[in-house]
Amino acid sequence: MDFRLTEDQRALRDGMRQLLRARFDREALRDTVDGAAVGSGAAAVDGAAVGGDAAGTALDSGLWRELGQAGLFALRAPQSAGGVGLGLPEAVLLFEEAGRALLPGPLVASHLAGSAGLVAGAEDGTAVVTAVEGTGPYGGPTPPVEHLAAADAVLVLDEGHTVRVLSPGELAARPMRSLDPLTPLHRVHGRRESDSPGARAAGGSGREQAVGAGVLLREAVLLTAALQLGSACRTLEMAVGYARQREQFGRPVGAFQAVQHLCAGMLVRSETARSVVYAAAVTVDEEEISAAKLLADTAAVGNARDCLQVHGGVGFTWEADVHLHLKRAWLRAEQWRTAVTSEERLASALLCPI
Amino acid sequence: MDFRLTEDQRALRDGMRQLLRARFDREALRDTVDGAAVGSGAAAVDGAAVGGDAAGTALDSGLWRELGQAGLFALRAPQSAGGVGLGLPEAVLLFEEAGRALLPGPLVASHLAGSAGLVAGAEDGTAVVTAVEGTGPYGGPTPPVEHLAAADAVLVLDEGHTVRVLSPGELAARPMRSLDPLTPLHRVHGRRESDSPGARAAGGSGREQAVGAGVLLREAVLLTAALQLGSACRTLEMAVGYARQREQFGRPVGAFQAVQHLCAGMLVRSETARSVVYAAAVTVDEEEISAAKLLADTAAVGNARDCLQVHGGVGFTWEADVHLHLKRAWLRAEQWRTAVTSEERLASALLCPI
Amino acid sequence: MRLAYTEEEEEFRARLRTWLADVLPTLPPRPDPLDWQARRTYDMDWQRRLYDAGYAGLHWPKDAGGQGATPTQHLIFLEETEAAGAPYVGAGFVGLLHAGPTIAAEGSPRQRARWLPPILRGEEVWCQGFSEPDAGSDLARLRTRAVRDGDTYVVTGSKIWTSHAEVADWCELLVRTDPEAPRHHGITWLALPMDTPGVTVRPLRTLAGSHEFAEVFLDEVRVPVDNRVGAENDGWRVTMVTLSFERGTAFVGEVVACRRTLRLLARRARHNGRWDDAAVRRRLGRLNAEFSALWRLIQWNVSEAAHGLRQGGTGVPGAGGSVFKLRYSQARQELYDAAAAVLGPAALDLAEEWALERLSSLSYTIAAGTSQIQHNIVAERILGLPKGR
Amino acid sequence: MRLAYTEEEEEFRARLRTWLADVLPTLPPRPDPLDWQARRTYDMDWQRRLYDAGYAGLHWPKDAGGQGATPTQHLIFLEETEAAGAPYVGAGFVGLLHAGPTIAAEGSPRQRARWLPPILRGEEVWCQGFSEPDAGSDLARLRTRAVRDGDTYVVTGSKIWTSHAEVADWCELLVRTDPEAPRHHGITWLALPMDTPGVTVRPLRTLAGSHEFAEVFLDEVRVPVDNRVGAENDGWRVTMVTLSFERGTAFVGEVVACRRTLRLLARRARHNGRWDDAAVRRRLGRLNAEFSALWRLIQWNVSEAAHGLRQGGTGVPGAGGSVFKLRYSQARQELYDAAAAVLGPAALDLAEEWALERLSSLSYTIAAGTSQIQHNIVAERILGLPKGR
Repeated sequence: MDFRLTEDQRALRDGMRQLLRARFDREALRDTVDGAAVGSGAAAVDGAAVGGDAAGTALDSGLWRELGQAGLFALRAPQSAGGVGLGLPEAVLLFEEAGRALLPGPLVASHLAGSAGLVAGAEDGTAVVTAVEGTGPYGGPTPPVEHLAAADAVLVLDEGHTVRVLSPGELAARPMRSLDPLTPLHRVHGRRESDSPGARAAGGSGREQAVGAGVLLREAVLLTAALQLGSACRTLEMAVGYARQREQFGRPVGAFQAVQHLCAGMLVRSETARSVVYAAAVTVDEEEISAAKLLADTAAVGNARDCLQVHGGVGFTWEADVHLHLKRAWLRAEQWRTAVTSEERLASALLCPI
Repeated sequence: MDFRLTEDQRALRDGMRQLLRARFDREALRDTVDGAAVGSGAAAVDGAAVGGDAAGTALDSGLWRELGQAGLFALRAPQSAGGVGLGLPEAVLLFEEAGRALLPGPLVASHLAGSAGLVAGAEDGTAVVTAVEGTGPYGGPTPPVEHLAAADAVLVLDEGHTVRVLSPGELAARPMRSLDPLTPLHRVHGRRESDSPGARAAGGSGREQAVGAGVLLREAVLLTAALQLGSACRTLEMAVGYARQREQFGRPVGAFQAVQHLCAGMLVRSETARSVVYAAAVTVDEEEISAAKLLADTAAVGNARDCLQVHGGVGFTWEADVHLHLKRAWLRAEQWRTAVTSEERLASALLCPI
Repeated sequence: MRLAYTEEEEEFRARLRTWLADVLPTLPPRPDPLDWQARRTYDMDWQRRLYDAGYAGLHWPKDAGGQGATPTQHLIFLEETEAAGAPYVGAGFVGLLHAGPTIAAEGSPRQRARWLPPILRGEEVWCQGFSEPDAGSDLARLRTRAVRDGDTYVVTGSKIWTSHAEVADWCELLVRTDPEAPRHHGITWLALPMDTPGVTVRPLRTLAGSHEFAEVFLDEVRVPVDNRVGAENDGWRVTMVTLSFERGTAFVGEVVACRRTLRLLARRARHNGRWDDAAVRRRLGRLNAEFSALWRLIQWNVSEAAHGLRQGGTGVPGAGGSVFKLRYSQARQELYDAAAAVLGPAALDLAEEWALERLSSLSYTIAAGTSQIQHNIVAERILGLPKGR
Repeated sequence: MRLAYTEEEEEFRARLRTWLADVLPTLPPRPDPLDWQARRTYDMDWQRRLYDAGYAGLHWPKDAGGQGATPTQHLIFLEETEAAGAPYVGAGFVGLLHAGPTIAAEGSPRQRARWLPPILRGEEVWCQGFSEPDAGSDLARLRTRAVRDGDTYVVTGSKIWTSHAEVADWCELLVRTDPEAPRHHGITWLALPMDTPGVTVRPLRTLAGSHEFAEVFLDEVRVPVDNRVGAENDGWRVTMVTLSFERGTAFVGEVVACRRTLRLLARRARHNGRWDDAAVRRRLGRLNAEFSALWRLIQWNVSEAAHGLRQGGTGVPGAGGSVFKLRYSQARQELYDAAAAVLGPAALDLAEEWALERLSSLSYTIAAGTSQIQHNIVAERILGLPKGR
């Protein structure tokens, strides 16, 4: 038993961090926000329903292809199928970096499609793939679909069914005014009957293999937890950096116990989440994946809020990045297994014989 | 509208505080604990089920009569019936003081019996009265009965029924190892059929008036909230006193932000609870009484815990009074409307048309 | 302990209700929130109607042109206007609640005559220039400098979090006139005409995407010494006087609104099925208790303020104010978190009013003294704990 | 990231399981918790069996008579003994986990030969004299004085929170030998024979009503200079060495036990109907996540410690240790609060094991460094924030 990352894993993670630093640094992030904000800013105030999509996609297709070339989407496809042949633990490390950088786009769905060979072009980033989840936690509406307008294909993941792949046009969907300026969202109402060419079975792009949605759903939950973990780590770094530098009452605010304790609490949240996210990547255990998502959601949301509190008024401005992390964290908490579902599953597991 | 206490109310409260200082100071409190602890201390460790009662009642009948003479029990009985003729707001003030002093005994039931003239002798403290509540929050077992062995009569309060008065011997009950060393508890199983002389109707001591349990239940909830409020205030005082005096790292621990914030949070809890407890005493509104109990429970338990944390290791000893407050607060949170019931009622009230 | 209102107070309430019922249907349509000029016009129109009906400056002293109402009447006014859905004070906020009362208390007769009537009649808009990017909770860091040059001050610096700066006629400005003085000494209060050369207003976008605030940049702006209220270097004390005018009523309207939101939330939950979840239901139940208590806490603070005033005091809410602020900022955030739990995925849609308000609620533990600072104040000033370091 | 155990580790586990299955049924009945002598006998008997089976001093270095096991083997040992319901280390705790490792690392050959074998064989009991009433988190306030008189130290003062003092043969004692030295300097480590004249033991009752701890009063107690481990005034460093021996395994047994408790609680809730309350159910579900994560955090800390040892380091858990401690003390209290929610009125009955454990859990945010101090440590030492004041 050795929990630590291997040298290869470290190198992989560092490589991703470098790639993102080079291709999606803070300036690129803010440029993307400014591009997307033209529409959603107005949308937030006036009455017109203008989604981020309508104001120009937030997706940079060049960057998407670079991510594809770097192996982010084909990471777990076997080398024989042109993939990288790595496993979930490695995918989790890369997604943590993506979460840290606030990388926009339907990363989870594209990775699932690329690694399972479900959509041609997903593996190298020439196709963008998004997904629709099954029913919500109360048997209610499904969570919204992200980046629908930019997507070339949509995975339909419903527990207990095989995966279906639709073209975006097949969905009857209405744009929402997305909370997250970097993630355009659509509310899905159902299938569009008129011009529907019929759902293609899973294993499009020629291959006929049927894939159960259950496996992919679990992976989606875990990878989303990894994104949340990365965000929680980043907001902690931001809080610590600010607390070191911002002075009030003649010293850095980080010298005040109240601020120190907020920051320490953030570290406790992120490191606790990390331990179970990494473990779940190895065990791929249903119960542990629920724990990973639950604690990573809590860490991402809690750390973003505390980061905002440490930043004070500055954190409340659009120009600070804190709100982008908080909004994405809120969004991801509603996607791919909510707290209600995770807690119920974790409760039921307690009654199973060991 | 004037929320502040009147001068008469202040005088009444101050009088009670003085009485308790004279007759039930810290030394008396600890003597009572030591007396009761002979049995329960052993009980906490070995296997024998020895309740506090078996080891000698924690009730001082002399003190009880003095409380009766001071009008605590007959406070709300009309002057024409030999009572003091005051109202619930005044009762709340006295009960707050009793909670502050950690006064043991079935204060609520005795006050209800004395003020409504249900048990002869209750009004002047020559009779001790306890009570059984109706069903628990899940329709489950009733909360335990306190001071059963010391009681001369037992009120049975069941929502939707009239009050019944039993003699203690009529209850089939088993002693518990009470968490609170100053409050012996019995678990009630039902009525004892063999030697039961039948329940006397409400309005014993000759008067025949039937009293609905609903009114008395509401009053019991409110007065228990007042006891909790008093305890919350006292633990705050204890924490502040200790934080001022205890030194670590060359200065009083109260100069550390972490301790300051604990104490400030305690004040916020107790003052918020106070506002609604006092208001509920005036309005006697069902919804507001639930709010009063809920917030007073939270304040009493939360403040006792924080007081313990401020005291550090000292707070963990039997010799410190903190644990007595915490245990009593936990007990009272289970009595007379639990948080589950209060929250459900307060939720339902939101759906009522205004 | 008397929660019932007096006959006089009930009469005041009844009169107000009648007037509101008459006037509200005659109001023009609400302006576009992005159109500052239209908002100013709308808010000033409402102020003029209040003035004509005898409600302008309700809590101002009579000798300043106000109505000299008691804190309880002010409470009733705020409760009833919120409940009736009347316009909020809006662009009149700083003039009526901060700058005006300051001038009324500390201004010269000429200053009072010049500035107070236009505020009451809804003719002039004020904004507030107190906060600075570098001086959050710590006024020692206030850096906007004013250098005396004959009978003017030359002011250079910048202010932040200024509401309605785009349409304000005046700015109540705190400037540093003595850079050597410690902490809050060496600060002076000035009334700055917003059309003075050198004043630049730049909208400040918040995380909610709105432009409710602006930054104000001051580049060698010349302000007549006559515009100074109070003595030079005494601006902090002058400013503090303002606070007394809220008399515990600062959040009346908001708490009334929160309680309405809570009831609407329960209905929404009932409608979308989340009501069947005991955890969601009880969370709303607990919030009901929270906001009941906060309402009572307001009544208490107002009672204390009224009593203080009758005793010739300032009516500044003491302990109660900080206790309320700490609990309320927490409860408001919990309310909108609960709203998100009720909304589910719909909470991700900014077209949902509550989704947007959830974002705004994030400022409550920060603005007007972070919760951290408030805890310190409570610990040191109310509980008497030794000064933290 | 390799969560599977190696073949060697699995063999170790299998051997241990076999041995436990053989030996546990042969143990004498558990002693009365109030009978200290019987407890000592029972615990020492268990230690002797461990010794005979080759498990004594599992994590001690071989040259100190231990087994030189890896941290992972130690983790497995603690996990398996807890899971099997084997006795806890009990009266052997201080000898095996604190005093022994200290002597092994810092003692002279003669000291090691005198003190280590009786600890491993279950013949001598040690207790710990570190804490003092006035020195909680702040060692600068350690006041038990030792004055050199020829070849003895004369020790006067008092110690608190000493477990097993009633039946201990030795006490590892921290005394102040230089009253002028700042903070943790000027402290010396002594081995005190508990039968020395002037030593008085008084049981200390906790809020749980138990007597697990004692106070030890020292009145001009004479301790030979030969009993000093390490140099005079170097006791703090000597003591710190001890910590390295836990290597992240300190709470293995407790977390295993908490996870079992959680499953039992779920069954209890199912049985008494509280399981139908979604709020109770989900609270248990969240605690399941908490304790899964804490278990993984332990494995991680142990992995880091093992790696550190292999690199020639101390194996002291760094960041992970404080993070674990903070989260665990919180989670343990939440576990027993949840237990109370499941038990309902039964939580008021101390005959319920969980009601009593709820009381004990209150010490977790206080003992061995309050959560406040732990937060400071994390902020300053791990996050590198400026030193708080």
